[in-house]
Amino acid sequence: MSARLVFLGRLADLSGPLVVAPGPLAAVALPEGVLGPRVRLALNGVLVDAVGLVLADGDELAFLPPVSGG
Amino acid sequence: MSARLVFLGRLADLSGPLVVAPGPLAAVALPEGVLGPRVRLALNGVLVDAVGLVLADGDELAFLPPVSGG
Amino acid sequence: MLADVRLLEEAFDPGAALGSFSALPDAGGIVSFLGQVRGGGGDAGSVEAGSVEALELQHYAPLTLPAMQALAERALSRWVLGGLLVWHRVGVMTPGQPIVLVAAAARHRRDAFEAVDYIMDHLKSDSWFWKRELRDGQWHWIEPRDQDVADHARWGD
Amino acid sequence: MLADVRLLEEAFDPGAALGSFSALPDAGGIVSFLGQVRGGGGDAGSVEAGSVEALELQHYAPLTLPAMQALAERALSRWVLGGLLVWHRVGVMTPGQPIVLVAAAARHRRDAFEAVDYIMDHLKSDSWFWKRELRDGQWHWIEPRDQDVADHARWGD
Repeated sequence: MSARLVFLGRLADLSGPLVVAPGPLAAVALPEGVLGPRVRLALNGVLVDAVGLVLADGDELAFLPPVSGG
Repeated sequence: MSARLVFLGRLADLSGPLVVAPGPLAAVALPEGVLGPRVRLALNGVLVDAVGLVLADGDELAFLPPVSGG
Repeated sequence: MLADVRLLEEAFDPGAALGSFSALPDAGGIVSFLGQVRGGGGDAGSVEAGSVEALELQHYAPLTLPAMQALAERALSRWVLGGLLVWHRVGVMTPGQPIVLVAAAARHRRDAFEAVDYIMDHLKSDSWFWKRELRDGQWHWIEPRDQDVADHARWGD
Repeated sequence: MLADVRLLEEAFDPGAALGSFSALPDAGGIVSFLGQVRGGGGDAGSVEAGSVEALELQHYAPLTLPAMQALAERALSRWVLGGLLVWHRVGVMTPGQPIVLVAAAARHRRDAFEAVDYIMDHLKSDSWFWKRELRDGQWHWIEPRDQDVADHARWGD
């Protein structure tokens, strides 16, 4: 029983992928700096809100910083 | 001693190139339809006005209908 | 920087031309326009007089290439470009063959888009080409379209 | 008409891609944009921290390709196109290598210009790519630029 957290872009410098227990995201000890006003979340490929999020077994939650310009 | 008249685009359907005597353009018997409000003239590659034009030996006068769109 | 401006009597390969052009050192972004002879009957929604069997573009050598070169110079002075290519066919072409290829390289995408758009809007009206189409065995001269005048007017020059 | 949308892990040949694309039957006019990795130091007027040795584009598979496909569908519904190609590299690239190729074929030039311009303005912000550059042996993440937000806002969507 586990869920997977992945960190994209510059957030990947802060943490590699993590395996965590299912349950409320609020109960997970996240690496510092991976949540912020401009970081969006995708649960199994669908954009979601962090508030009230509960991870189920097999879920993949991606942390997405702003995309690059240029 | 001669000048050359050339007809471009649809005007070429009215006449092939002509060799004429030097002198005022007004004195040349032009094929019907090659002069008109939308036809422009180029003397030796330079756009000119028909009014008062005099052809010198070796000149090439081109009759240019409107260019095509599309 | 000089523009690569050509009047071509023979068919050319636009993919190869763009391949060479994109090897320019300062070509971060490249915009191109390729115009080809349309085949007839390809557009199911339109009713046309007949399918185009061939297209002929006539030019007048003393005017046409100098006008293309002057147009390229105006584009180079108006936008910051790392390269500019303006190739135009003359003579008889068949459906699917390239007629015109314009490409601009620039550090900033917007410069390249506007330069190619500008050159295409002006090529038709400022350069000296006369076009006729072979349909049902007969040649028909193509007259200027109102849309071309409107495209040209967008630029205020 | 389906768009040809690809995320590419390996280098591609833009000239060959455009050559194939221009063989589409309804491709009277084709506009393309090619974005390549810029070499450093090529722009005499700018003072930059160092020359770019490599560029890496990261993506997130569950989001990136679907976002590109959705963008292509929006362009197809907004303009009358005879063909649409959207190819984007991911992974590590070196200066001069192609990053993105967008091409649109249309009977009317304006449709093709606008569709390519629209896709380029939206690819950067709507799709999910993260970019970093290797300069002086160190990787630097590229943050969004204000210009990209302004380009996107032009379209009102």
